[in-house]
Amino acid sequence: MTAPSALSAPSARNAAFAGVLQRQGAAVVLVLGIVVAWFAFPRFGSADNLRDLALQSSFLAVIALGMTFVIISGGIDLSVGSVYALGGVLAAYGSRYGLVVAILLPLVVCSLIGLVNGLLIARTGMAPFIVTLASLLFARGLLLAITSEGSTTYKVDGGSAFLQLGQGTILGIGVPVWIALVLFALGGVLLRRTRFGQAVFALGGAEQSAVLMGLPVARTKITLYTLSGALAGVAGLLTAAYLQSGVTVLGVGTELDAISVVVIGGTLLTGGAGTVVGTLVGVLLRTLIQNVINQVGTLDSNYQTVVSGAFLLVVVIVQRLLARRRS
Amino acid sequence: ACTSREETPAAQSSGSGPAASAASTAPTSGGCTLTQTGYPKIDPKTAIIGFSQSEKEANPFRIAETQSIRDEAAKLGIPADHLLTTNAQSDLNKQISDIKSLLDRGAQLLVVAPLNSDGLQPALDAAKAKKVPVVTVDRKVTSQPCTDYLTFIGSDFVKQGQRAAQEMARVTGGSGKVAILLGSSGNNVTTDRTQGFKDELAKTSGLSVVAEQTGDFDRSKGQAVMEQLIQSHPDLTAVYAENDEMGIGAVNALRTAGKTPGKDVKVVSVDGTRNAVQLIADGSYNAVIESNPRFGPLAFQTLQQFEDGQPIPASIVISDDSYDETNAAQKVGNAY
Amino acid sequence: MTAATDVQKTTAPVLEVAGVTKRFPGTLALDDVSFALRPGEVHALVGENGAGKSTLIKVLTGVHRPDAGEVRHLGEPVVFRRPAEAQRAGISTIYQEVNLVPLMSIAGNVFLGREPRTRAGLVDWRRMNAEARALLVDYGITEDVRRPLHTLGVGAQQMVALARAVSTEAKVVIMDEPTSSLEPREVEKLFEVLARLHEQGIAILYVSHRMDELYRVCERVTVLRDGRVVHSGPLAELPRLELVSLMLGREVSRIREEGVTAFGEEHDVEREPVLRAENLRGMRKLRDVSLSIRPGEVVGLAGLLGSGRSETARALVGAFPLDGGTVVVAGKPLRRGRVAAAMRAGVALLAEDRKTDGIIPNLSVRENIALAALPRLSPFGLVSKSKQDRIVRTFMERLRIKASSPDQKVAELSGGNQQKVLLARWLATGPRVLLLDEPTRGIDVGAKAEVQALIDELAQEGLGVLLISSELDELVDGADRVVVLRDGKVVDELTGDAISEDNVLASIAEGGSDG
Amino acid sequence: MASATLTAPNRARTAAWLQNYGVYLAVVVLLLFNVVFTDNFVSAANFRTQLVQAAPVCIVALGMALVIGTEGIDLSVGSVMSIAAALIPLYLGAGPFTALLVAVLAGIVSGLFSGVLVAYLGIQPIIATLALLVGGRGLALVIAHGQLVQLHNQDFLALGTGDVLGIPTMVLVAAVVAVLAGLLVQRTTFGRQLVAIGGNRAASTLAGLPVRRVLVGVYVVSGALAALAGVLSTARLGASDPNDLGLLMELSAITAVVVGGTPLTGGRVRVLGTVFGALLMQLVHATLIKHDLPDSTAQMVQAAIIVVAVYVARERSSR
Ligand SMILES: Nc1ncnc2c1ncn2[C@@H]1O[C@H](COP(=O)(O)OP(=O)(O)OP(=O)(O)O)[C@@H](O)[C@H]1O
Ligand SMILES: Nc1ncnc2c1ncn2[C@@H]1O[C@H](COP(=O)(O)OP(=O)(O)OP(=O)(O)O)[C@@H](O)[C@H]1O
Ligand SMILES: [Mg+2]
Ligand SMILES: [Mg+2]
Repeated sequence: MTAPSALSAPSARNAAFAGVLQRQGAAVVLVLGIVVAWFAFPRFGSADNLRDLALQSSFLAVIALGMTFVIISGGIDLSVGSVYALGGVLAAYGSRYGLVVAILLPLVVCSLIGLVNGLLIARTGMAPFIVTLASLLFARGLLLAITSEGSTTYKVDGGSAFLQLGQGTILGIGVPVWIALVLFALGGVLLRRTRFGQAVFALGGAEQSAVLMGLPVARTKITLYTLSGALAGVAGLLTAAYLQSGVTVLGVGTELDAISVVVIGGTLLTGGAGTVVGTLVGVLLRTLIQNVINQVGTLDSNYQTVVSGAFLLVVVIVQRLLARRRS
Repeated sequence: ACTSREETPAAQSSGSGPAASAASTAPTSGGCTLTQTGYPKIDPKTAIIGFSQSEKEANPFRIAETQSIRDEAAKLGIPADHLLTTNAQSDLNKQISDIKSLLDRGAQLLVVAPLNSDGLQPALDAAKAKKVPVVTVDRKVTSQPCTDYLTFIGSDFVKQGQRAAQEMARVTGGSGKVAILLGSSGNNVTTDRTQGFKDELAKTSGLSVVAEQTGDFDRSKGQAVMEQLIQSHPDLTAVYAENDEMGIGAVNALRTAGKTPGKDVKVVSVDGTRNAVQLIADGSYNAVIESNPRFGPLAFQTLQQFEDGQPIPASIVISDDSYDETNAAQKVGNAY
Repeated sequence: MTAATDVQKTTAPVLEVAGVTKRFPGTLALDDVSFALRPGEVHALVGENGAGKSTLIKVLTGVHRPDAGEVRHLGEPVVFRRPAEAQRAGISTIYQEVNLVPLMSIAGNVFLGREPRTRAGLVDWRRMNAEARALLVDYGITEDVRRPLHTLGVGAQQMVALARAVSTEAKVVIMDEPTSSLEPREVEKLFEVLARLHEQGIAILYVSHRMDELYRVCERVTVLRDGRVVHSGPLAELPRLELVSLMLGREVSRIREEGVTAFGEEHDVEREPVLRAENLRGMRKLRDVSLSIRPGEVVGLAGLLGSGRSETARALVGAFPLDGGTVVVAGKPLRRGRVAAAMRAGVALLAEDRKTDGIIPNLSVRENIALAALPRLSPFGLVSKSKQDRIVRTFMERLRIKASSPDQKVAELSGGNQQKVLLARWLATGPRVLLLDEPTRGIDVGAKAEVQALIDELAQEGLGVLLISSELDELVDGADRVVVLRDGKVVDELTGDAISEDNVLASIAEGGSDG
Repeated sequence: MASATLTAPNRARTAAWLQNYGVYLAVVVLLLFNVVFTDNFVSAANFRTQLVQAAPVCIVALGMALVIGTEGIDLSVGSVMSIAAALIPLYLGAGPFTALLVAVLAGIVSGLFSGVLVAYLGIQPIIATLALLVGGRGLALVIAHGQLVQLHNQDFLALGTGDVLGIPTMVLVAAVVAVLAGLLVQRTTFGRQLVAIGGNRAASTLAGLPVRRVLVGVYVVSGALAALAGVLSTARLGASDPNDLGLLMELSAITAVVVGGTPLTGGRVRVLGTVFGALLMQLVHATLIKHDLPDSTAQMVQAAIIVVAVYVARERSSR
């Protein structure tokens, strides 16, 4: 075995390097982008703007965190946009019964939707894409039902402690940002340092093997989707606290945003590899692009989506080429 | 296509356009003044003005709205680089960050077309913190006027619904079966236009609503839904569409089904786009209640008045015209 | 292996099935099977491809649920609903196809699902890596355990799977063809492990098609044929020929003497090479490979696992990226990196891993056979059903492919029959050169002899054949010439009488007379 | 246990039958339901409406089915429809045929774009086509200056509203596309190869199949069909409406394909199933509207129907 290992050492290092590049590619782009924006736009580097970027990123970040887990496991969750909106409405509705209800109600309901997703996916073998597509519809329908077809918007009382979750600041930085950071830290530990996390990787890498290796595949899947639902609910409740109301028009297309930031962050859509830090980078990149478009300020609104689409493409292509060159 | 876009503002900026008139519902107690807010005095003509649009400029209303703001700014001699614009692409969170970034880039006066009545509070708070007055146009926000924002300029959507119902009663002669093509679910405009319409329609006992289905403010969905309704309610005599696009879709559907829109089945909608008004003139449509998008002149006028120290009412209702068979042919030039 | 033999007879079975029947759409895979595994014994489970061995194992471990009959563990009836439950009951299994997670680290694979944890309940990577390293040394794996598993060779992966299975403190270890992708040295390692387990009184169920192995390590044998148990008893008392006869259900007299392959005499090879490869280099796996294949010649390719045999074969058909070198077929150089071009030139590769690189699992036997020849069977791009059927029928008969019909999904066939389907796919393209990468791996003795005879026959018909096999006797018997690879370089070439197991082994080890 | 084993094969057979024929059964059941419970359902005009409305989804779904057969997905179809719509008024001056040709050409180019990203750069289909989903509609609006354009060319409008031998042109086109798709999948090398590639891409590469070419071809077909659907819908609408045309079409099409029994894991394409999947979703829509259910209920009912339909049609692993 000495000869092969002599052969293999550099190739392993190469593979690792490619992996790093693929993941850190987005980080490199992010840093470059920030540097360019810093010099090109005098207002970009202001503390206010940066604080704002962080705050704006935090909601999508929380949703994308759940999506990261799901995608690493080889699945996908299209329901997060609707569940996010539903979570917001439920939080605003619950806030009239106090802080605890405002937090628990969306958490419980959104987790339940995730749980049902997970059960259907794990126990019946239906494709995650289609199951969560159905619950995208379901959650939106439920939202409309509890707001009498969207005509009622529940408001959060001005004095409610619940508002602090969205509008409060700690050390000058918004509470949602802190919450997102804590969740990401926990998510990182969960993914890298627990058996559950290892099972998630195994599931995405080779599901059949995971079954034969005796992993609790069904339980892991159910937990995953529940987690994703719950995190979308958390994002929803933070948003409700931030906006002081349960806005009904929220979250349309958010699932696609979440998927693209996860992928930009270097998580393989085929599953089996990925990091939560990458996702964070992906979210920040997206926010950066939006901010830069605003700073430029002269872009026709129709061009803006063209630019976003092109940007997504460029990042993915660059990642791909880097990974290929190195392997 | 390009010419129609330029025609419209020209027609109204001549002064005789419908936007110039405003029936203000000023509270008797005088309204909001500069001293009351404690904001610094700024000259709108030299100030940096931010405009936050909510949706892509991809429908007549939004196109006319943005254009009206730009034209008025140009007319007042405000340099182009003093008018900052953003577009939230129908994403509420983005609109908040848009407004904050406008503030960050030094906007001293803000005109905002809110995506939603609720949920802009953080952006308004940010403006308040920087002592920047905010005028919201076209959609009222549910925050406090004068403290959270300066004033609202726009239509009363409930009223539009009521006026549509009155038109409906008129064109149907007070009896018949009505279908409603609703706007997008969850949207306040939909809610208000439905509520106003239904409440008012209830006063006419001969009219009953037999179906209300969403057409998402979209012509093709309006058409598809209408086609279904024509089949399942052959006795349908009227349609109320919550925007012109769905109304035009309904006209398409009626034509395909071999019915004569405007005669067999009456069509009433809200908006005032050129295509719909033209249909009235052609006899295939019955009435359109205008929802006036030309906020530019009023918005700048209001800001000027505010900076001049005059009291500003909590809401300024822009006057909405209406089009029917009697005036459509002459007024089609006013439509956007 | 004698330490435990005296214990075993007296004790009750640790794992047992009684009257188990398992039906798949179109096949009765197990038919009223009863069988017992006693503590401490090494029990061979043998039978032809498709006899039901893997199915029985899957029933034992909760992958499949039987349609009738029951599984007993320590005398008690049990229903394992999932492999996890069987594992918890102390039954550890190495399935036929390597079932690990390729993107995950080696250590991660060994400890997946039972990672050592710190006091805080978090995965203790440092301990895990250290333990994995210590554990794997015993299996001859000295690579960095933090590397992704897929960077290991198939054989090494199999060893990892073995290490994983054995390290779970199981009472029963089931191995479904563990040696099929191991090289001789690794097989020895495996036997050492087996002996150790045996000493610890662990029961072992062992499936293999290799007779030598069975007689070396097993005490008892159960023979399955067409889903039924046809014999069960001590192995030593059973002559090899008889065992083969039981498996195949044919008279002893009709079965060739065991140990000799079905290859015939050497072939007549004097003509110009049909394929000539010069100085192939690429991806650090191939450093300098030159070889030629003449029509009607069987060229053996020998080497250790990881020496670059598979890469060479892949490079010849353009499926392995090359940095340099040329492949010339019938006088014309091939365009690099184009499998289709190689195929048109008449070079066909039967890939090593039939699951990932061979079968299209959801398509029928018919379509799998016709796949590569499709353009030829389809004037104007329209598939001609009749032409397709003719070809398919011909090859199903010629290769004796056992399927309920040409329309059966290929995934439902046994491993050996899948292999024959793939062989048929290539023969249907009418190739000039056939590259066979481990063509008899995982194939039962009967089918193996058939495949070998077929290779012989094809060579006689003028086909050039490149044969890669880890079974030296197959290589020695079958090849007219043996090219030996080491570290991606051709180090020796043996012809004529020089081809013997000893010489090949010497070449592999020392780099040959001239190297 | 004993009774379970007795009924097991029976249940398995029923399940297998449902898996293959469930979507047809569902369409029949829903039709019967409507015949009994929906007023004015049984009329030629009504069936005509349902078929006409289902036609564009059906056309797009057929292209989508091919893409899904290769284990891919095409999220860009809605945006491609909108690009097609945006181009029509620009070329209608040169005649309806030219406009149609240009629009379909644009669809082909879009498909080529996605296909090259997927096949040659190895970018995952969902992301490659997501980029076009995001950017494509913007592009269409840029082309159209964000404007809806009323169309007046009668020949062109006839594509959407006209008849051929009493059959609406749109339905006829959809039927022809379905037949061609069926032939393509069952009877051509291209079709068999695409299924093989979806079934096992590595093996197909080693079997010498022109994998990349087939993949590009599949996205091109999907793009062209989406553009065709965009043209037909535009003709029916009487206006080019790039802002709204084809919104969420990708989800409707995918739903139709999956409800029709084509697994998202590739390796299989069910053409007739896809057609019936589109019909089923159309009927569900119609039923909900005709019974005047509010949007909230309608969305939840649709969700339930999708889950049930896919549950029945799912690939079962025997164990
Ligand atoms: N999942 C399945 N679906 C349908 N048929 C199956 C399935 N698994 C196995 N079979 C069939 O059951 C029979 C027994 O297969 P099994 O894999 O147990 O054979 P085996 O003895 O392990 O053969 P080999 O030596 O080739 O591995 C075969 O005819 C096979 O086609
Ligand atoms: N030094 C090495 N370290 C890790 N993996 C290796 C090394 N060399 C080869 N491999 C992997 O081992 C597998 C088999 O190697 P290769 O094909 O080169 O050997 P081979 O001689 O064909 O062996 P086999 O008989 O298993 O086919 C390949 O998948 C290759 O990626
Ligand atoms: Mg087997
Ligand atoms: Mg090999």
